[in-house]
Amino acid sequence: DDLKVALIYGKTGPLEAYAKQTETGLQMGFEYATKGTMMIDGRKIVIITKDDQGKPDLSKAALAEAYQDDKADIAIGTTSSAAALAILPVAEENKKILIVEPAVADQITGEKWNRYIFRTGRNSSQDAISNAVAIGKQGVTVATLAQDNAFGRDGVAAFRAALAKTGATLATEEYAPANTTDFTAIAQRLFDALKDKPGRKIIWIIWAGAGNPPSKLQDMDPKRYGIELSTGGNILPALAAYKGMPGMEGATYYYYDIPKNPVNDWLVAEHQKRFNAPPDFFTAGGFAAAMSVVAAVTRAKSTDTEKLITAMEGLEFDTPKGKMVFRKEDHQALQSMYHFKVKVDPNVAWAVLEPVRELKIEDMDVPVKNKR
Amino acid sequence: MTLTLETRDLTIRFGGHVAVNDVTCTFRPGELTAIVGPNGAGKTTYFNLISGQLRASSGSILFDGFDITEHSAPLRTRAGLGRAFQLTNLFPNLSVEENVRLAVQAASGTHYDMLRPWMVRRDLIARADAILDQVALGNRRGVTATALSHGDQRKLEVALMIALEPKVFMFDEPTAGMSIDEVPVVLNLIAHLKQDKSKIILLVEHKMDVVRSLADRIIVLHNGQLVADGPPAEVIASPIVQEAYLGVAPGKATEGAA
Amino acid sequence: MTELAVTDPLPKPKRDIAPILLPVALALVTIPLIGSPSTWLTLTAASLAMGMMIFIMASGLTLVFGLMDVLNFGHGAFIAVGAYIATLVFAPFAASVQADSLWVNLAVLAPAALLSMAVSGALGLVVERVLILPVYGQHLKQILMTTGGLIVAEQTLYALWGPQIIPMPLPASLRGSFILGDVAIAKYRVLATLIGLAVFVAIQLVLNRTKLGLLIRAGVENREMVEALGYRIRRLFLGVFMTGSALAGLGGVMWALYREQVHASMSDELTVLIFVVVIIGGLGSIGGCFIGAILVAMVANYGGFLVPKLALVSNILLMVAILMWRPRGLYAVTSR
Amino acid sequence: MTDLLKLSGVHTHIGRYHILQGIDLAVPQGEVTMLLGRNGAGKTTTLRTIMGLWQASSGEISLAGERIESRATPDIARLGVGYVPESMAVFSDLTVKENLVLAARDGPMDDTQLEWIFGFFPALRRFWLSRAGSLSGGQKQMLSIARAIVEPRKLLLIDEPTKGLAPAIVMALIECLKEIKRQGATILLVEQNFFAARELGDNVLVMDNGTIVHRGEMAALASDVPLQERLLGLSLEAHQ
Amino acid sequence: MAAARPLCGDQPMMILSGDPPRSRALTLVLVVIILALAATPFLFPGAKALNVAAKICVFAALVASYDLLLGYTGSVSFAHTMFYGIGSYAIAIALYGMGPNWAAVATGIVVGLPLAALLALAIGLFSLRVAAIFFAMITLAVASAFQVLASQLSWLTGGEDGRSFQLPELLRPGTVLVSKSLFGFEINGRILTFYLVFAVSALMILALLRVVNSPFGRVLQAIRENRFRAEALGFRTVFHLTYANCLAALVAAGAGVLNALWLRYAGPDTSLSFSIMLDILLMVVIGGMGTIYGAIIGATIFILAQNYLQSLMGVASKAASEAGLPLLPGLLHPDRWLLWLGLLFIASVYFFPTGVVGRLRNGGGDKSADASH
Ligand SMILES: Nc1ncnc2c1ncn2[C@@H]1O[C@H](COP(=O)(O)OP(=O)(O)OP(=O)(O)O)[C@@H](O)[C@H]1O
Ligand SMILES: Nc1ncnc2c1ncn2[C@@H]1O[C@H](COP(=O)(O)OP(=O)(O)OP(=O)(O)O)[C@@H](O)[C@H]1O
Ligand SMILES: [Mg+2]
Ligand SMILES: [Mg+2]
Repeated sequence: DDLKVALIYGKTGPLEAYAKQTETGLQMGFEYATKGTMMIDGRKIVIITKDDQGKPDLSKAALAEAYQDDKADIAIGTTSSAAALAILPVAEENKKILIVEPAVADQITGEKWNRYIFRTGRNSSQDAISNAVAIGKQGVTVATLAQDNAFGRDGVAAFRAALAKTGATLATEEYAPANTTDFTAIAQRLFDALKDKPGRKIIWIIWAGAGNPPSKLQDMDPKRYGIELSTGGNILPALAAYKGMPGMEGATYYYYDIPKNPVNDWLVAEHQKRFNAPPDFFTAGGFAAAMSVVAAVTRAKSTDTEKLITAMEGLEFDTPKGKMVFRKEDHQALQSMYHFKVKVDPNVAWAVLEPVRELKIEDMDVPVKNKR
Repeated sequence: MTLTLETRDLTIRFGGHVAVNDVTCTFRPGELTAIVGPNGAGKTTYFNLISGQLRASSGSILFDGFDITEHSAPLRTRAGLGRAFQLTNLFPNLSVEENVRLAVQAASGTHYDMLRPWMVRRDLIARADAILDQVALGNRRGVTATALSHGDQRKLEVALMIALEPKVFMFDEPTAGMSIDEVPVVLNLIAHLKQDKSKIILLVEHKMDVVRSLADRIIVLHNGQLVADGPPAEVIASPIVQEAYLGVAPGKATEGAA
Repeated sequence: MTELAVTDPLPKPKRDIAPILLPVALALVTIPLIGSPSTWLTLTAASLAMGMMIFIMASGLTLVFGLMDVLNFGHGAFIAVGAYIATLVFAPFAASVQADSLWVNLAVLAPAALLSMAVSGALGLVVERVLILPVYGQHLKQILMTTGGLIVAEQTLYALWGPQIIPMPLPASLRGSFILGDVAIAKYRVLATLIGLAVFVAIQLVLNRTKLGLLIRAGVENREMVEALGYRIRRLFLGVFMTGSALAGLGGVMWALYREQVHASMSDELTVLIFVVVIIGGLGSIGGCFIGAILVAMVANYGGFLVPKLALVSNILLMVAILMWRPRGLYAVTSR
Repeated sequence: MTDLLKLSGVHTHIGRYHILQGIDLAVPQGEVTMLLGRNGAGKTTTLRTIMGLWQASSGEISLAGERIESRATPDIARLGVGYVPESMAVFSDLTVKENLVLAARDGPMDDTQLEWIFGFFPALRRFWLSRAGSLSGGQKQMLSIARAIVEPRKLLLIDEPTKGLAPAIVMALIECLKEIKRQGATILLVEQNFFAARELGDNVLVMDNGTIVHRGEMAALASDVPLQERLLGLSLEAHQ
Repeated sequence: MAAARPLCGDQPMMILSGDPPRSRALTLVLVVIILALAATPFLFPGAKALNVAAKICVFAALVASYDLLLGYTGSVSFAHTMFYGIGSYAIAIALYGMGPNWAAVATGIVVGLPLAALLALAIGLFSLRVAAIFFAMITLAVASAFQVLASQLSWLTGGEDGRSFQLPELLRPGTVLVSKSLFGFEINGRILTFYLVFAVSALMILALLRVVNSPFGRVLQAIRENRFRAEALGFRTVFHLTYANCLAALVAAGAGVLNALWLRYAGPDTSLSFSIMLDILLMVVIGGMGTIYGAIIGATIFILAQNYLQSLMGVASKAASEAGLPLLPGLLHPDRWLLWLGLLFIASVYFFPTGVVGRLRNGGGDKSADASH
């Protein structure tokens, strides 16, 4: 019989652009992992897609349907963190594996985790820690700007903890509403907090969605106070806005030109060929999820849930980002992140991220937050 | 003690314009008082002050011995002040019957009853139908109020007030725009109400023949002020009415102006 | 007539300037609170510019909403369409956009803005004919129609341009700020302020120097009677609606340049803000809308600096405060 | 005298109601034609149909030889028709001045014309800058009439203008309309006030149930009590 | 022409408060919907069908409560989802905090419903001060502020992520009440929950039907038509409107409770978002405003479309592209289903100005349509 993999994602609605990337990545990942046959152990891989519009209730319904009505063996999803958190209990009720991709909330592999949950996507802590490791040094003073919600506050908390270990000092934390459009006031506060500090001064920004605060801050000319900006990576369309900030440093989850490995080479070439564009953040994520499924089923030689769990705990698998490992404790895939520096190339529509160094799994101390 | 309605130094200002100016007057039951005066004299405004659509700038209104100056319009209606409007003011998309039924319901004190279906109150429906027959609208029950011709709307307006069973009736030009064969219907109705000597009836009317045939007393408003008060014959003959209102030189016959 | 008759005209009612003083007072009060004059100036200048951008987007809505009594929940669609059209113009002229000369930049910017206005105006024509015409005077149906229209427009944009965010780089010469001592005033904001002022003055002139404003207000109250006086009110309403749409298109270009990105549902973040401004201003009052927009921006900026937590609900608080003071908004044009 | 306005076989439906059931009438140039009838007879509907505010479902309407039954209201108004609706329809958000500014379609208001109007309706001068919505009932009626006569019109359709007016103003209105007639305008006037009708009318049409049941000279009707009783349900003299 | 007066003597009709569907077609449609809903667990087994049916029940009640405001008092409120959300959150927070027991359910209800009513009272009193036309926008602004608040108080509400929780033992899917061997159908806690939702929704709708057909309900209509006149008749419209607002809020919160129980989750997207508000609006209008019955029909049509339109479109799109038709495959692509939703908004105004109920009542050959509507 077929091996049914359900993909739950926010294909329509605000997260449409992300969801499309995940789907492409997943498809290509299976192709790559099965060498184009779409077969594992003689079973044909069938992908069932379900749109949850990024809404938790629809997401719950979709996952229940996938497990019960469509008899999916493994589910992957979903785009929105809120939706992903809502569907965790559904996996538990149905006693089926759910691979979370690309939702980032820490709680998924933290307090809301259950043993059926694995995650190939990075979590907020990984993002924040990689950035802290990239920019933190003795003598550096950092101020943070984040969205005033759980995402921003958790991110800053993880960043703060990681930064402390690097010897840098944290001057202030500023939070602005997620729907802020005018950053003048908050920028003034940040400048006031930093301008009289000695040494290297950095404003680190963690912001998801619209708003583009780095560019707004840049326009207010922080250089006159010797202040630099830093932020994490983003999807390619959003990188266009980084063009105004040449030389900016930070750490990113993925940028197609950085990882050097055969999987990524294939992905970039093939994606370019098919879509005339390089792969993006969530393409890599979807790809990794597919790779993990194939690796898991191959190792477990079955889709029985218990066997899969045993096989997947500690499982190592290849992805466009190199090797990932499902950590035994919380099923979070540990993975490399990339310290980058922005370069402007007039021939590229977005800002190019040049690698500074790869932050390997060992470089980052990602805390385990769940209770087993 | 008999029912009285009294205004004391009642005044309202709109910006620099004093629409009702220090009007002191007492109305007694069994007496139909006609209020006349030129356009813009303040008649309708005076009614609005009494029935609570407007708040007085100064002065007070006493009804049945109580000071009601600060009461809201619904409270005054409940106290027994009934009002028909000069510019027709109905529930446009409800049926004629429903318009009246609502007024009957209000009079019966059924305001917040949400436990019974309205149809169970057949008494209310029957009373509404009776009133419609009284104003000769019985055959138009199911029509929506907007579809009535102007004259019929005026009658419905009157019907609403009657349905309220008030102690004070305030008619504001009830026959304006009504065709001559219909006018008697309303006049007879008012005459009929007059027979109940416990009611106070106030009537604003520009048709002098109507005023003459119904009024026991006339008061004249002019520029917001009360300028004359007395028996009809006397007031109509006074120079101020002749000149400022009827528009004829003093001494001339009044027959011309209808 | 008798001596009792008074016929001299009543005096003209006094001009109401309290709302104009409001932003001024607000600005003055915050000086000591903020302390540093340079910070205060930076914030104030930023607020004015932000206010102008909001004004441009809200003015179309207040015209349509206040004067024609049409609740256009689809206003945001015109904003998005305007922005997308501008990207079309920008794409082939990317080099000119990135050239470091103000005049070269403006030579692309101005036609882009005009084209956006033309296209969103034309779209306004279609929308008025198809969606608004059957439902004049019926608020609920207007809400449904225009909401439906908004969804359709957004989805069509998705279908045509795809779901991804399209970057809209700010022309090189408009990047950065004028730095005067410690005061930073973003260059783009100066341009926005100028355009906002121009729009304001133009609308005021047209409404006050012609019968247009009167006609529209009269038409809202009694369309039949205006027609019976010999005016082709339908055409006029169409014109107003198209103007409102075109202004939204202009606002869309301005906003897209400010955010440096374009997205089909980019107006979602603006809807409540724009409504708040329109309410604060009083229905249909361009002057009120202008002051309202500045107030909203000021409260956001001063509030954001002094008490950042407040920024979350500053709009709502401002609205409640204004409505407590004037239940019909700053300038109540109509008694509806 | 030629007929300025002619209706023949006009039927009007409102929703599913058949209101006008074949109206034939003619309004002679330069004269005042009265349209009388009981409440609900269809007088207002007739005026509205002429104005194009209701669409005639069949029949012909011609104004000065031009067919107008399928024209839009603004076009009919531009042919020189002034209309005073039954409901007065003043623009209550606008001031008295602004109401008149709009009514003067073809340009700025003529001061002498205004003074002439103020002579009849002094209240309009006093409330010149006040909201029309705050006027008294009678004052609104005055404004509505003033709107129709602020510029010269070929044909005036006036629906119950004396309703709510004080006797002195009724007199003034009668004078005013007489003067307008002298200036050459044609008037079709719906009126319940028989005194005014008798003073002003040259011709009379009586309607009942959506048809014209009588046409003739006003003077003839005024002196024929039995005819009045038959047509209008009541003797006018008895009522007055 | 005599007024149409529905028979009111026969007692069975009194459960419908003397306001029967008044059209044979409409009656038929309603009966089919209600029977289908009642029999869903047996007729259409599977997670999806049951979900859809439960959602229809919850929304029918929610939409009916909105109809009380929109159809009967004429006020357009955008804060209705806020009350719905309060009900949802109250249950979610109680069960999350106190654990999966009945005391928590009771606490949620006892706290949530009065809270919703109180808030409705506050909004009502505030908006009475301001111009009526602002009501829609003020409620919109208040609702958006509430949304911000809900996402800010994340220690209580779970922020953007919302709260997932467990139900009391009896209602859990794992609880088997009647095993499959008995009837060939398994009756478990989930199905019991479904019938709970069904029954409570039905009760709320019947209660609303009673309210709108009571003398009180008729006054609401009068206020909608002419508030000024209603005051002059002696009705204190402020109280009437406030009561109506509070009642609608109560029922909405009740629907929220049911929704949270069914989903075992409450969060901003599921219960507070503006798009749900629009869905509600559309359901009222499709069904027919001011009829209450319209709520049932509107909710059914809309939710069926929402859940099956996408897959239907997929089929249609494929068929169209195989048939080689131009353009159509793109427009019918499942991702574009929102486009069709938008068109539905527009079409409903064009073709169903009085809603399905209005259509069926007038077009169904039933001439006794109430002239007062
Ligand atoms: N809300 C208001 N604002 C300003 N002025 C007002 C207002 N209401 C009434 N007025 C003025 O007060 C005066 C009195 O108006 P009122 O309606 O009482 O007159 P009236 O005696 O009833 O006249 P009519 O016989 O024409 O109906 C009028 O001149 C009117 O313009
Ligand atoms: N909008 C409408 N819908 C349905 N019927 C209407 C509508 N308007 C008027 N009618 C009906 O048409 C008939 C004629 O009305 P119309 O207003 O023309 O009468 P009228 O002669 O002007 O009466 P009045 O002297 O009372 O003003 C009346 O029976 C009326 O009920
Ligand atoms: Mg009056
Ligand atoms: Mg009439």
